[in-house]
Amino acid sequence: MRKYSIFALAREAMRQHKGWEEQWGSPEPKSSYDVIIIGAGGHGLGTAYYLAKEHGIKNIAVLEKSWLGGGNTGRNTTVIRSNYLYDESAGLYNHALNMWDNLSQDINYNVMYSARGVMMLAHNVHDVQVLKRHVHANRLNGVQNEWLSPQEAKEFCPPLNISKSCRYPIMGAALQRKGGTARHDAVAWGYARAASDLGVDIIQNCEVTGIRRAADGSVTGVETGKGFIGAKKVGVVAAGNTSHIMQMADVRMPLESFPLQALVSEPLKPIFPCVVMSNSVHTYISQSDKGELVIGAGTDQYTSYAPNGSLHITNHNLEAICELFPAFSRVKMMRTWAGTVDVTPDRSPILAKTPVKGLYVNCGWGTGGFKATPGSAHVFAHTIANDAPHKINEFFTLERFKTGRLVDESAAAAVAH
Amino acid sequence: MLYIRCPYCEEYRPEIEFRHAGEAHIERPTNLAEISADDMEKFLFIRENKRGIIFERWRHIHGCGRFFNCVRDAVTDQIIMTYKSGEPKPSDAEIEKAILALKEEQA
Amino acid sequence: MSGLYRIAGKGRLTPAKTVAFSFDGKSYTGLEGDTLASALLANGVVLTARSFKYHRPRGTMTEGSEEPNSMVGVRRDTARQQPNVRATMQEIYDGFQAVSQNRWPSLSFDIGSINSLLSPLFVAGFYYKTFMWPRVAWEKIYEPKIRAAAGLGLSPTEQDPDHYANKFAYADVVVVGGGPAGLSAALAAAKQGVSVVVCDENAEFGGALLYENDVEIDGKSGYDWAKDIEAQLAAMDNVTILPRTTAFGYYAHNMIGLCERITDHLAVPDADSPRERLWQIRAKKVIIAQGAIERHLVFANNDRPGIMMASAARSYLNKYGVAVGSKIGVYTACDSAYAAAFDLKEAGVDIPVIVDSRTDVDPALLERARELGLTVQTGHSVIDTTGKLRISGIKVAKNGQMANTKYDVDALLISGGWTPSLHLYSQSRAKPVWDGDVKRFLPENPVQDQVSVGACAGTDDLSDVISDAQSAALAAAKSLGVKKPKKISSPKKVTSHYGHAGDHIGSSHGAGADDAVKAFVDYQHDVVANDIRLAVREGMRSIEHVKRFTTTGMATDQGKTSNLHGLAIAADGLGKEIPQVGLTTFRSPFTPVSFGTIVNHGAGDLFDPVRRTPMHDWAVAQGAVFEDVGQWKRGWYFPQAGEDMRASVNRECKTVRESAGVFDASTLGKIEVVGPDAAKFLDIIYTNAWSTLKVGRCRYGIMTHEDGFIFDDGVVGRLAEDRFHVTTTTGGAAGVLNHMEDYLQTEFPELDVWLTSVSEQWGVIAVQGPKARDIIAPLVEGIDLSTESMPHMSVREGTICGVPTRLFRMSFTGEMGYEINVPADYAQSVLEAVWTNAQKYGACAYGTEAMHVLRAEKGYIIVGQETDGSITPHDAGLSWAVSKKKTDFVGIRGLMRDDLIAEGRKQLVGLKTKDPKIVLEEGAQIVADPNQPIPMKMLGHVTSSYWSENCGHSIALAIVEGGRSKMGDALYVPMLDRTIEVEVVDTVFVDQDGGRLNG
Amino acid sequence: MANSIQALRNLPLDGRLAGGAGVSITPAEPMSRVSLRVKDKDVKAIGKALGVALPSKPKTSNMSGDRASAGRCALWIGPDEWLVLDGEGADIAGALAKTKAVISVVNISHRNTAILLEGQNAVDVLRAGCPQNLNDDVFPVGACSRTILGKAEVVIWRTDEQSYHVECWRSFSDYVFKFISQAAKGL
Ligand SMILES: Cc1cc2nc3c(=O)[nH]c(=O)nc-3n(C[C@H](O)[C@H](O)[C@H](O)COP(=O)(O)OP(=O)(O)OC[C@H]3O[C@@H](n4cnc5c(N)ncnc54)[C@H](O)[C@@H]3O)c2cc1C
Ligand SMILES: NC(=O)c1ccc[n+]([C@@H]2O[C@H](COP(=O)([O-])OP(=O)(O)OC[C@H]3O[C@@H](n4cnc5c(N)ncnc54)[C@H](O)[C@@H]3O)[C@@H](O)[C@H]2O)c1
Ligand SMILES: Cc1cc2nc3c(=O)[nH]c(=O)nc-3n(C[C@H](O)[C@H](O)[C@H](O)COP(=O)(O)O)c2cc1C
Ligand SMILES: [Zn+2]
Repeated sequence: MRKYSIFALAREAMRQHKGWEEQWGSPEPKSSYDVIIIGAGGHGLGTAYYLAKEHGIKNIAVLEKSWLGGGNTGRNTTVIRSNYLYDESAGLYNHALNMWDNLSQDINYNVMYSARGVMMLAHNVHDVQVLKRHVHANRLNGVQNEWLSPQEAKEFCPPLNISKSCRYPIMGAALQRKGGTARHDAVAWGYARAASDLGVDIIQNCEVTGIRRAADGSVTGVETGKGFIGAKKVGVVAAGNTSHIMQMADVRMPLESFPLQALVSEPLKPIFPCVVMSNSVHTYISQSDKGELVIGAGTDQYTSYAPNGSLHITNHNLEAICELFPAFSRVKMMRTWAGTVDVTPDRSPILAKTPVKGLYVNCGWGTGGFKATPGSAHVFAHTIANDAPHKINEFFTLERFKTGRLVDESAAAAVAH
Repeated sequence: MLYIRCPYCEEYRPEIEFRHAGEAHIERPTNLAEISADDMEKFLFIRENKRGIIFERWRHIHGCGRFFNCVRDAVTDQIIMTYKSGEPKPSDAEIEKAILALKEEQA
Repeated sequence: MSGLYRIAGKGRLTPAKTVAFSFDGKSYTGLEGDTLASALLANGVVLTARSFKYHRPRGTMTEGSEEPNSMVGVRRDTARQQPNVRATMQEIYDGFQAVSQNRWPSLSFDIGSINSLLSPLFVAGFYYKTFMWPRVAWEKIYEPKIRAAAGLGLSPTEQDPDHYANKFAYADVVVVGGGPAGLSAALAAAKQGVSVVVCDENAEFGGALLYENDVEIDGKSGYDWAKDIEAQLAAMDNVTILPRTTAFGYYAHNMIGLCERITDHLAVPDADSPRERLWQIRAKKVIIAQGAIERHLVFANNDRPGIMMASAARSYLNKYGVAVGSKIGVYTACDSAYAAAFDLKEAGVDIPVIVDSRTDVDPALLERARELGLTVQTGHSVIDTTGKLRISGIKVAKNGQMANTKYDVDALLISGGWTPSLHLYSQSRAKPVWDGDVKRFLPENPVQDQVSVGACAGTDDLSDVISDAQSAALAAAKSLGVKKPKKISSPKKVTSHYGHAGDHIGSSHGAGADDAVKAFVDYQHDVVANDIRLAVREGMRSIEHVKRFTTTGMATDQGKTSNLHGLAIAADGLGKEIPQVGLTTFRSPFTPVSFGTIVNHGAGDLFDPVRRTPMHDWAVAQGAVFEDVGQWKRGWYFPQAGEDMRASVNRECKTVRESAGVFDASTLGKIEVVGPDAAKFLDIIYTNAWSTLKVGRCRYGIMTHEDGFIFDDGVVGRLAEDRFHVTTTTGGAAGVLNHMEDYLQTEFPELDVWLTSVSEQWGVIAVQGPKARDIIAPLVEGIDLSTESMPHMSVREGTICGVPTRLFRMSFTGEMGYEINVPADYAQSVLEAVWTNAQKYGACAYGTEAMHVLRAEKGYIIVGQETDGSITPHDAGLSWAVSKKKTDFVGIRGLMRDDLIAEGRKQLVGLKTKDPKIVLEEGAQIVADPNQPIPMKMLGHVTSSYWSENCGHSIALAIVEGGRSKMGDALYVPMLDRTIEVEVVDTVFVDQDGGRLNG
Repeated sequence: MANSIQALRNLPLDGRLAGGAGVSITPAEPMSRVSLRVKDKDVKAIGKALGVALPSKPKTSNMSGDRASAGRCALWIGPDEWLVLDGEGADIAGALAKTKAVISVVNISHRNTAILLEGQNAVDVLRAGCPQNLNDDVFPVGACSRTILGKAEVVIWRTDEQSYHVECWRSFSDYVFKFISQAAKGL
């Protein structure tokens, strides 16, 4: 694979960029693989990459029913942070955060990770208690997170309205400076290119329609739109569609799929320096490198696989934005869209073996899995390769729903994303 | 905003009058205290989450206040029928009939 | 004079009605009815903008909402600054001011255009390939640079002074678009008596007929015919006509979102008038008549100011009387451009050449061109253009050859044919269908109650457009139950001279894969044909990848004029047919919509209801500082002169224990549970038992979900065998009622019991402290307040100050106390009477903070503070409140799950700091060994922590692993700057044996 | 011990007034109100005892007098739920004290308060925040429904061609009044 660099770019500029290779191949599926990953989102592609790179497995396919990166990886608001409360989550998300640092260099693809800081606002005494609990727990877990007074918050993010007269005045904020954003598409493309380079077959437009199992129950391969493909191991990394796929192996999941919306404004000159999230007022916002305000909303209340979302959800979301940033009332929304997110009862992911031999699942990231992409892919690859979890993901099992040993970030009144 | 027929109000009403209440027809065991860990997990957490026709509960919370059930296509969001809580789960045939009727209505 | 390029006798504006406006600080004169674009063109101002990436000089391309280039900032005053306004849609008024965007220092001299020189580097997706080395440079240099270059317009920075409105509406038929199709459909439907809403995004109805001068319908000009229909519609009661109203979204279950622009075109808007109104219309039938959008042609340097769509130029001439140049070339692949050339020629404008890339052109057109003395070059293409800030010439070559002829022009009209607008059709989740014969995607498979008519449905012939629209309306009326539809007469004679045949999709001659030229596909985002080819070469085989890699179609125009070209070039690169590659997804909004409009009434005061208790004014009079608890305003503390929060709270806490305090507890949720099975029902809902509770007594109860975790608590009083008064937490009120209704309606419908929220029926005055009885006694009638008759945890009905009361003897402070429930409207008055008595005993008013301290001194939990959704009653030390006898209650099985009965769970304990003066921080974490390395093993956290004036030391509650077995142990709370040693103690700090409760 | 202090009533919207073109907005006088729950079989008898028949068709109401403020009114809220109002402030529960039927009567006279809208544009003011269909054919005179207005739950009752009675909970009345007042501006 040709290395990407400013020199390569300059060289290509002189010949009208005719020399670039395909970033990833488009092979026909082989008859069988050592590992098949279902779902070419960031987590799936990353899993394939680490399986090939760190576990020496060369015979891997990623099957994608549509175009790679077109699932939630391609529709998320790209907030990256790791200041989760519980040890288990902090470990997982911080593993990811540390990986973001060098991801561009590792995969030789600029994913534009931007550590511009993620600030979470407290609007009442309860918010203060909860966010401070996070700040303290994070510090002792080695996760960066600090407490800001309203004035400090305003300095960090000048558009913020810290007047006492607003409906829910800002009483402080928790700031993770290393939090930020990344270019979501580039994450999928970069992993695809790097995986492809290591020999991984990425097969798009190839929907998995069945999971074939041997008499002993173990996985032998998958049925697809392109016929049967054999596999020793299958990793399901299909976000909103996980229940549907696991059902093919008779595994029923503690998941529900909801439409989750986002929108972008028209592009504006730089006005918003960081990421701001508010749990009480229900919104979050950042400004992309192209200039649009990228704004995330909540889910619709009902389960659905239609990635659309309703106008009243947009309304609720923008109310919050205009309350926090009244000047944005005259800014216009340019495009809205939605994804289908898979939500577990405790809002924590499942990264685990399943009761079916050879079948692994990585799901339940709900409204906030983009930030975890490198970490999740990394430990999931470990889990598949070793048929045992990495220390970092050993809590994120399916069994926890039986024992009640939940990692309940939402119950701890944490925020999404 | 969906438009949902409340079987008690006998009328379509806008979604924001309603509160979604999860999957329908998950029975609460009468001997709840005695069920196995597996069954408890199923009862609490395991959901169909089907990519297709689903059964769900709604409450007309800002209307008549009643809980009721709804059959919806989770891919198109089309509502196929709603019925009062306590009424039996409609059969496949009944659902098919309802879908046909809706198609005719639109044509 | 309203501009040199205004042609006398042309257009429909009134020459006498001039308006003064400015652009980039320079003053101009325009006419009433002008858009900014038409007024600038009339004044010969062609350069209006700079492109996004390369800062290329750009001018107006279109005459409508699809405009990709002419985006300006509009300013009414310092707060009313509007970025990214389409000059083509903005009407001007006297005093109107606009500025150009994305340029520095000026539009004609823009430093940013240096990017254009670097464009060989700045190809699609270049940033993914570079800026990675050295690693720190990304954060320090590259990223800040990239970010600084972002954006088009300037964000407003002041609070928006305007307000916005909303309307929920229900209509039988909603018609989107007011061209001949929309107007015909609306009238035909309206005549059947059904309710009709018809909207058009433009200021005037008429659509294409506003500029198609060649149309005649039953002897009237197309324009007059349209005006006539509009007048008929306006006169009908069942019709709502909405000009300047964009249908921006088509949502589930036939809901359409409209944005009505009410004041942006007015010089002096009515102060009361909303700026814009959101309409959320539920339609029984939607008739989409969006029309079609003209495409440009993709050739080298096709973006110079002065290049525009042929139909736009025709529009500027026929609507506004403006010639878009004085020497205008035409380059087309479509018949309709000829009409523009002919109209301009007839108006006296020089048309040096018409270049038609087709070889096979309608002879009638060529004949007419000859009559007018025009040169037509068929089988030729424009392969390049010249000019800096305005086009100055074109190079015309025979197709397939590069040898060319130059023509001097100051404008170039282009047309690559027409794209039916499928935006709303697609938003309704229907799939466009490719028709290979006409090379169009068409709206053939509606999935909601919807039909498309007119140009957006691919109907070309105007009389077909009208009759199709009428039949669609009749069919709609029929399906709405109109039994005997009224006959609608179709026009007898419809003539229009120029059709819309002919098209070119994809790059044109001279802009092929091997041509190193800038042939723009997406103007606003500076995407050229070669960017798309590059994307394909790099393995982007899905059109969705091509879109995201090149950003084509992702600008504010969402690719209205360009998407099909992008698709065709990609398809060509992939060696596939257009339908195999397919369109990207159309999404709402059709054109950008202000946040304010979406928010409408939900701004400012109405963002969220502020709930105040019936005694709020009393608290204000007592100098309360309030805190937000959910939507409620609650008195937080009541400082007296010179007191800060801490001093105030200390005094309040002390006074309550020494004398008494008065507290507004009205926000607590209250539910009246009535019916013979009431106790049975509560037995299910709470973990503890209720059947055993005697009438006149009350009890504290805990509620869990089925998972066994605490979700609410409160005191319940039994008023009669069949009547309970349940209280909930303030925040939990709605959730608890919903939870109870759920169980009652769906799990235990056989029980005879009903639930009614009475949270707001009763104002609640808590009087707590040793003097509580003395304070209230003089006011109470019909209740014996003695402890023998009315002990702790009892409830009585009687009167206070002559009004009915439900009087609870209970305590959340550990003192003897009462909660006086009175009908809300009386609460303030009763409280004033209580307060008058209270003062005699030196009692105080206390707020939520003192309440929190007092209850913590007693070890009482607050749900949501000591608990967080992962705490069982056992964890919270409330095992006594979990019945061991009941065979069922909500949570019974959940509580038995492995992890919930495991050893080492976190448990509620008290903490005392070694240094009694230190008040721990709530949320602080607790460890056994403060010297261990990070990550540390955390045992739990501080849930509540206060200075206790009554104890003379700080107190805290905490959730700690195995806490109850650690009594007396030393633990540590590591803070940023120090480590605090604490001792694990019992949760009760004051009055361990509870003697004070009995007074 | 007896006392001579007699508590006074403070109405939540006392003294408020608003309006716009074609609509006047006023707080209603206090009324007595109960939330009444009755099983199917007892509906007739309870209606008799009340002096106003309990409507059994969804979204309908009955009045004993000719005006809402005059007599007793019963509004269908749910299949076993009625909002009973008495414009004269009479004791509604008292009328039902003797019934043998298993019912629930809960006094909510102070929980709710009402705002009256009057005029040709009254319905358009409501449309600014009420997502329900208020068109004449589906919401005729006499129609009533619990629904939403902006962010508050309300009961809307059409008492005349151009008159609407809007009930809400006491603490939401400030919000509802402000909402209605703003919506009445620049219709
Ligand atoms: C609007 C929105 C905003 C969000 N904001 C944030 C945020 O700010 N920060 C954050 O951290 N997270 C955010 N998230 C969540 C985040 O996007 C996801 O958690 C994450 O991208 C999931 O990645 P994935 O690779 O697991 O799934 P996906 O990217 O969804 O990939 C799953 C893939 O599986 C494929 N697939 C499904 N079924 C099949 C089948 N049968 N056969 C073959 N392939 C199949 C799908 O087509 C898809 O490409 C947001 C999500 C949304 C929708
Ligand atoms: N067949 C073609 O390809 C073609 C091309 C160009 C013009 N025409 C001409 O168009 C006419 C056909 O009539 P028609 O009524 O179908 O089209 P039209 O273009 O006359 O009218 C469509 C109208 O809908 C408006 N509109 C589009 N989207 C909207 C939205 N989201 N919200 C509000 N308004 C919106 C447009 O601004 C326009 O005024 C004929 O006069 C015909 O000559 C046809
Ligand atoms: C962070 C982010 C930024 C985006 N910016 C833009 C944008 O500038 N312009 C645009 O048209 N769409 C933008 N989109 C939305 C995409 O066009 C698209 O709607 C989204 O990927 C979902 O795909 P779909 O609409 O094709 O279903 C953005 C999406 C994301 C996640
Ligand atoms: Zn109902």
